[in-house]
Amino acid sequence: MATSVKHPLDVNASVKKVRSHISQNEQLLFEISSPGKIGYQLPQLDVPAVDPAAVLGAANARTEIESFPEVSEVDVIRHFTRLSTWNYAIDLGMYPLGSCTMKYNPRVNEAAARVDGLAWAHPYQPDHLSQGAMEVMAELEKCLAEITGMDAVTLQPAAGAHGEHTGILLVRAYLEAQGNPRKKILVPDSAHGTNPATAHMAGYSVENVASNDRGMVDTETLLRVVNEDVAAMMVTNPNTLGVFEEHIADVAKILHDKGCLLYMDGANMNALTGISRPGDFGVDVMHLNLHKTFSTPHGGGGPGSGPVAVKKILEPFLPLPRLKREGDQWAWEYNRPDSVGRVRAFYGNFGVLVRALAYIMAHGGPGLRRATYDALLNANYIRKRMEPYYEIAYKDPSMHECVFSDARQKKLGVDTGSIAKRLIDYGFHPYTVSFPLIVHGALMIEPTETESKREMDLFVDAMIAIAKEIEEDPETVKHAPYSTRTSRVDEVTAARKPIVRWKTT
Amino acid sequence: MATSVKHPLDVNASVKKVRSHISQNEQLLFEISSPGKIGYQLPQLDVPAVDPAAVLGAANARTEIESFPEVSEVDVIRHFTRLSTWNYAIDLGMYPLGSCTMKYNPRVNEAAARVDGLAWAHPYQPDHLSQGAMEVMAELEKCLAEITGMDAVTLQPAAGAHGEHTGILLVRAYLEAQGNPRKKILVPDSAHGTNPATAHMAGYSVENVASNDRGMVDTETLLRVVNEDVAAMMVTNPNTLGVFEEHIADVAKILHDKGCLLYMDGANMNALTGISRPGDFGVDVMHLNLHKTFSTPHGGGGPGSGPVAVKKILEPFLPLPRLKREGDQWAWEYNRPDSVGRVRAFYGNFGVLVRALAYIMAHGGPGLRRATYDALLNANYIRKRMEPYYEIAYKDPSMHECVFSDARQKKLGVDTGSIAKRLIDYGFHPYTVSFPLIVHGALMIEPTETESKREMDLFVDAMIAIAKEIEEDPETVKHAPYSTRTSRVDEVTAARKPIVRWKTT
Amino acid sequence: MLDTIGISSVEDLTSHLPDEVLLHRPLNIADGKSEYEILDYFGARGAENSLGSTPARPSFLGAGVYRHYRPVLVDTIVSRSEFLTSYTPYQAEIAQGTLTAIFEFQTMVCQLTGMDVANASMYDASTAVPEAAMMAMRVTGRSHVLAARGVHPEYREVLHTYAKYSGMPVDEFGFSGETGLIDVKDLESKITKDTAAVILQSPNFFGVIENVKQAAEIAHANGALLVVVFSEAVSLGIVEPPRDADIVAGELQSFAIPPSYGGPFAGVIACKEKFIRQIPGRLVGETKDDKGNRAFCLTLATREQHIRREKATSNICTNQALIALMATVYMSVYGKQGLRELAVQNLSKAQYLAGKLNRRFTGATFNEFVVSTGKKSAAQVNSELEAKGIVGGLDLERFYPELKNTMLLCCTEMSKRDHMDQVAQVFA
Amino acid sequence: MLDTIGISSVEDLTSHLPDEVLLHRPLNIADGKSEYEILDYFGARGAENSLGSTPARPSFLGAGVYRHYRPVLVDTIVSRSEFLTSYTPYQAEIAQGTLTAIFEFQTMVCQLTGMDVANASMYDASTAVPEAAMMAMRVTGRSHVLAARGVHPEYREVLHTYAKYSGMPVDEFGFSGETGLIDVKDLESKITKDTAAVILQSPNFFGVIENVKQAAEIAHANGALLVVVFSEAVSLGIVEPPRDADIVAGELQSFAIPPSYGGPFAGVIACKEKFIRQIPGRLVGETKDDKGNRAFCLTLATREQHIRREKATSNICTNQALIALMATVYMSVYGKQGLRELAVQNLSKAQYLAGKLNRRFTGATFNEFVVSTGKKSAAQVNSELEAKGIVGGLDLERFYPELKNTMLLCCTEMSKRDHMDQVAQVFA
Ligand SMILES: Cc1ncc(COP(=O)(O)O)c(C=O)c1O
Ligand SMILES: Cc1ncc(COP(=O)(O)O)c(C=O)c1O
Repeated sequence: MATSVKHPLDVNASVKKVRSHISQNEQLLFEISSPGKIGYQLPQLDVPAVDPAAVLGAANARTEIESFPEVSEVDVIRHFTRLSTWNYAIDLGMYPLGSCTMKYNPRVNEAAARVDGLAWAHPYQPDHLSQGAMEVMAELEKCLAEITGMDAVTLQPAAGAHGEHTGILLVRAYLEAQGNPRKKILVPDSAHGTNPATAHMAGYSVENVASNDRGMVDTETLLRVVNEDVAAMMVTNPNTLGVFEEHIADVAKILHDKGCLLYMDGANMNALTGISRPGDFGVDVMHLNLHKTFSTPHGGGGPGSGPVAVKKILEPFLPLPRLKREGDQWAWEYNRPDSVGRVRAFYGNFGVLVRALAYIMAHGGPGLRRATYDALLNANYIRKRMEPYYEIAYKDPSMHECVFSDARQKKLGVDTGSIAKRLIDYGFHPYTVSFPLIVHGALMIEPTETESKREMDLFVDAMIAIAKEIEEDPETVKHAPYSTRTSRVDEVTAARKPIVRWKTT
Repeated sequence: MATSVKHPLDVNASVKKVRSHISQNEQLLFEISSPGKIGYQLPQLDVPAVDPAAVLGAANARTEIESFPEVSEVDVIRHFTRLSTWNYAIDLGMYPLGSCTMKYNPRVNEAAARVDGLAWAHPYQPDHLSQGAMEVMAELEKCLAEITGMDAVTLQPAAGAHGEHTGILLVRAYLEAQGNPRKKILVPDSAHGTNPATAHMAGYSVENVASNDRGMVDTETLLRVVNEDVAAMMVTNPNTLGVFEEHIADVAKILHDKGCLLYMDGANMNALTGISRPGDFGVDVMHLNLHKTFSTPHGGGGPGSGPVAVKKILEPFLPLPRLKREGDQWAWEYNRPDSVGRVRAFYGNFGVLVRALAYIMAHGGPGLRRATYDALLNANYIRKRMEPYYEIAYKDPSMHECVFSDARQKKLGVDTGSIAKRLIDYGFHPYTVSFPLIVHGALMIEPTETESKREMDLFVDAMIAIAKEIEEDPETVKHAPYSTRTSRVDEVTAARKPIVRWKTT
Repeated sequence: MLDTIGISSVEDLTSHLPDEVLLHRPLNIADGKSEYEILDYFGARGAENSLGSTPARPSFLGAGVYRHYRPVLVDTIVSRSEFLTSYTPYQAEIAQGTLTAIFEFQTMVCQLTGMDVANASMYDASTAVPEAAMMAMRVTGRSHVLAARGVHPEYREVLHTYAKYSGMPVDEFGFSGETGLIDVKDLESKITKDTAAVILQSPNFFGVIENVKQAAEIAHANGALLVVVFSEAVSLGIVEPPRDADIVAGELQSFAIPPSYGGPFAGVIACKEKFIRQIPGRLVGETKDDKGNRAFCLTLATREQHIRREKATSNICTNQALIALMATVYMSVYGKQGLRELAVQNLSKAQYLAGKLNRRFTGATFNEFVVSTGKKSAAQVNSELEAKGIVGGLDLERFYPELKNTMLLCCTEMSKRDHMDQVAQVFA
Repeated sequence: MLDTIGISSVEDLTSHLPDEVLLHRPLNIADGKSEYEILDYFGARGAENSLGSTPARPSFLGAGVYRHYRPVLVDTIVSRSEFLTSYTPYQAEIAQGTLTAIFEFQTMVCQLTGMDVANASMYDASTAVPEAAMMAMRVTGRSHVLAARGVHPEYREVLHTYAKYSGMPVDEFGFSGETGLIDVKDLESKITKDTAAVILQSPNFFGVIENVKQAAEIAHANGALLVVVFSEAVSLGIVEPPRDADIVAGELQSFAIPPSYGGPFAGVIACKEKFIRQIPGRLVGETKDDKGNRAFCLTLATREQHIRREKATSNICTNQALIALMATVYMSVYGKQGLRELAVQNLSKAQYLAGKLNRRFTGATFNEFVVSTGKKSAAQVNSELEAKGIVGGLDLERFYPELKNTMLLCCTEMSKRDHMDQVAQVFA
């Protein structure tokens, strides 16, 4: 096998982005562990050392942590440094995952979050010793309310899905206060999986609403399905096709006429910030993903933050505690009888909030608007250059991302998944594969505003080269990638008999 | 060519350390530069902006920095992050460069050096506002005096060679004060190039002294060449073969009898710390390389620090200023009439001194001694395992490093340089090539104490595999490396017509 | 680029939007600031959180957020671009670094807790608790949940919020006013055939170590699952893990994660092998690549929202990956021997201070304990400490009206003897 | 391992050493400390350097060490293991990252200074000056050196130290008490046919911008080389570079290198093409690998000590590579437009403060200037400022006895207006 390894260089000359280089191997920590090795040193104990068994009682005292690693400090730094070199990252290149808004994460935000007085602030420190942290949160709430055009914001949710859950709980509490929580949540078939999952967690049944032939919410269909059983509709705008819901105001009106609320999934606010405000087109409640629109790093899957912004009518129900001003001091308000209660301990992912506020300060109002237009420009540039080679899923103008289908390539036996893997050989992280579900074999591409024309041109050149390869030699594309230290990974076997932890053999 | 690229995996199966992986390409900053792009933002100017031409005068005012780069913040972080991935580093694996003491650089030292009050201390801040920085220097001077067994230490020199220069100037000032600076410095033929270069810079002529058949200073020869023209002898101990100069005390005596001083190049103190002190075996003056023995990072070539330790007789001549205690405060003493003067502005590479002191504090006295023995253990383990396959240059016991020659491999047409390049394919940084000069085709190997047996075994296995390859297929070895993004670099052409800067084409 | 697209200005890209949705004024947010101004601003905010808010300043607050020393390696590693700026590892071939680290994380969490399976992280313990409860509902087909009042009050608040609207009645059972352990009688009186899960925390909110074995027997005898919660992960260095639990829901903040005014932290859910298909959140599994090399990938995705939508085990998507990596590095640095020695230091410090004060409960504790403040109110003690530049403990009356004039104190390896002595003086 | 070597204990590895060279007692250095204790110690030392010693605390000291804002990207990049923990790039195939960055450094230094060639760095400017002088000796075959008193006093001290013992007589020439520029008459009177180099600094130690062109004419007319020194690299953003110099010796500390009580900094030597083979220090050159790809490597090593030994152009080996990388990142972040704007801000701030004070010299200045302290002594002014929490300027009498009651003040983009106003008040 090894000898037959194809390197993209050998396959064709159109790979301009990468060459192959040595990459260090590394075993698991448990495999490099050896008894007695240590990588730490503790301070001299300045009090008498006690005997655990004596203090805790024999039954409570643990004898050892079975097969826990034993390694040196050098082992640790080499282990994780080597591992890190096996990853792709924004700092290495374009990361065009649609819906994920993988923009550059400014490093100054990391420095801000590490300021001692913020990083070491304890959530139970008395308010008068926490004014700095509270001021930061108040300032961010103000900025997010202005950006969304909503009346109040809670920063407690830890991520987008958590924000969705919080938002739907608010809807429920509000309707309950009206006397009837209602039964179901309408969710477009183009929606992200977290939307229906959230509705279910909040005790609602989910009714999927088919999009129209332009991939948008169909007001006709909506009029047909909306009724007094409907608590709310969860709409993503721009939707997951990257298209602005042109009738969003009508959608709001139709819902409001039936006493339903409009929830907006704000994952795509990178297309609207500074240009259009959900609060101005009828949205009652929405969440934001600070780890998307506001550039806090994804960190390999998290942490994030999913603030929820609401109209006045929902404010009484927001999670507690709430920030309130008492004289010249900030204080935490717990006495809020109508609140849905807490959705998380303490006040939210504060460290992420600091980064988001730093991002907003760095851009300022005008800068945020400019960034949005740059995001739109980049997405439309890529769409335009790719259209001759790939099938655009829906013809309407794109906002911050564009969605193609693999229709043409499928005819030659290659699907979006393999195109994505082949893209890796060309030195890029793949786009989002097979989402949204309403597009068969979707290629969902979001460059964000922080990509340069140079990088995007290399990306499009790669996509075009792959389209050509598919015509000449589809087999090569089907078994990509070839140039990575790990070739195509067998996910089926992984799921068939799951091995989710290392065990002593 | 591309298709014929050999990967070590294809060549033989004994490469256990690395696989090949994609590596991002990157052009020069000047090539990715585009007019008008910026990566910075300055604060709002809180005073009236002036017109440079008006203030400086037209003749003094610069119109532009011709073809200086114009890039975005994202461009910058990607540029240098991509570049970094083309480097090998200690944090990626063993770095067995003999004489360079490439040990692990503890990260806590980086944190210590970045403490605001130290990193932002201005050298002209009044002494009473600089007590913390001065205390750090005083403490380090004390530790280094104890470790070397000398009476006084200056921290001013910026690197080893700078320390040598300082040391030889001290010798000269001392002898001049005796009435005769003398003419020459004796340097063993095994010495590092900085030794003779230093002697020359200090206005001395250099007399090379041949080592004996055991690679050591030959007392017979020394007795023959030493006379009243000799100012000092520069001895490295352990010498560059990694062997302890067994007659060092006699060498000192012979020199002292003729009124000459003994200078010790302390680059190899990693073999002696806590075990043997130059001050106790007759050394009059020596330098230390904090970026070797005391683990301050090499940073791709610097910065370093080369403190000089001396016996009482030389103290009056030390560079000024000197730290002195005035009551409960530290003060800088400038009134030292016999001083050779300054060898550097301010007080030395302070940030490097902080790291070195942190290293000493972390180890403590017992820890330093243990580290030294571990360094000896590792070097001797490697020597023992390699001896069956490579010719050991000199038979005497090794201290912290061992030196082989390529004698056996040379017979098959492969020299130390090619073995080094082939080692890269096996995932290691090469050893020091062709130094010391008294060994033909030297392979100089210094593992340091921070390497694990696992890593060293992989290294030795690689060296053995290469020895076998040389017997079976020397041609393959001669043209290595194959697995790097950059193959064998043509250094000859580089020197023939030097291109040392980018130019607009 | 405009030409390629065929437009004359970027505004053309929004010309198709209905006019009424457009914002016709600039955002009311100040102009962009420089790095220097931004760091100035946050530096000033940090300075306002005066006391306690640096490693050097003494504080005896714990209560779910612990001040442990953060080894320098942790930030060194999580600051590497390849970890910091990568996305969820869906494309396994270029995410083996993150996947391998998560697999190690899952393994170490299992080793620590005595469970068979651990997920890749939850938001925090407070959200892991209701997720564990809902998991128990799915497993048992029952709907009631019984939570001990010794579980962190805010975790319970979150549990109530989640439960309220998802048809999951939650009852609470009490603790012994003498020992601080769960009130076994109360538990036995409240547990029924509808009880899906019994939830308790150990060490509990009072720092007292519960008798997990006994609780497990009661739960299992009634066909319910036992969910054990932990908030102080360092305790697992010397405290017997909850091996008899069915599900463990914990908080790893103690593992090199800064207090950061309450987040981001890293929660985790671990369980017995047989419940693996009901566990929420991401899981990394071992497999091979097509050359036969060991490889890792996200697995059992059929539990998750992006595949199963409303039928998913949870709606969680983004988790706390980078924070979990911090904990992974921390566990590697301390290792088997270090985590134990660290725990012994914590225990010794707590014993030292507790020995000088008047303890409220008799149950064995780890690094937190409740003391009665005697004649003085807790608030008064804290303000006297504040005058000495020390942040005191948590006034328990806030969460337990019956515990007037008591305070929860926490000592870690960072607590210095002279500060502890000053605390003792104020109490004296 | 002991078995493999064939010994029973590590002590056997030193059993061959003569007994009298062995240390028979433990080192008198305390036992090892933990990270926590070490950072505690240095944190405390840092706190002792109270005033001035943080970016937020005002200081008007310059004099060769400048307080400029350090973009976060700089430490982000130099902290990457691949740059921080790699050695001198002798093995080009696995050091292209460092080599490429140095090549860019050399290029940007050339663009800034108007020279053709720049080396990979020297220890600092103070050592670059004597190296430049010795370089001029080799080029001209002459031995005398003439240095302006406007060159940083400590650079001159180092020049004298190096010169004293290497047969290189150094004379100094003065400055105009009115303009602060070099005293041209004095230079003309002292320059001879033995003069290898005329050395001046611009902006000079008084902050005054010298007339390089005129000095070059005088030097060249006498067959000497002109060496121009700079200590404030930011000035090159708007001040005409010393294009007429033969050799430039400079300090890049201003480019994101922390004051750090005086080091590590990054010196550099740049020169005209024709002197390339006499330049000291490392040089990176462009070439190809054997597949024809562009590659970089260390070149012209025949100038260096490891090849030429006593005939080398210098004994320098380890240089300031990582610090030079900081400067490289800094130059990239600011770029063409930013470095200019930065310089304009520095100039504007200095003009603002200078405008309120009594300037000692009439020559044009960049961000430093000399003021007379009037009736008060400089020391008195500084102590009054210190009382306001401000670190004042440098008392020039220390280096120039004739400049009693004068002070050198520096303003950068970090100097805030209200602090400058407070300074003005104290002078008033
Ligand atoms: C459209 C959409 N909605 C919701 C989410 C869920 O957000 P989070 O991952 O922060 O929970 C995502 C994130 O992938 C998304 O793309
Ligand atoms: C034996 C020896 N002496 C002197 C030196 C010079 O030290 P530095 O590079 O710090 O100037 C070295 C460094 O390579 C060395 O190995």
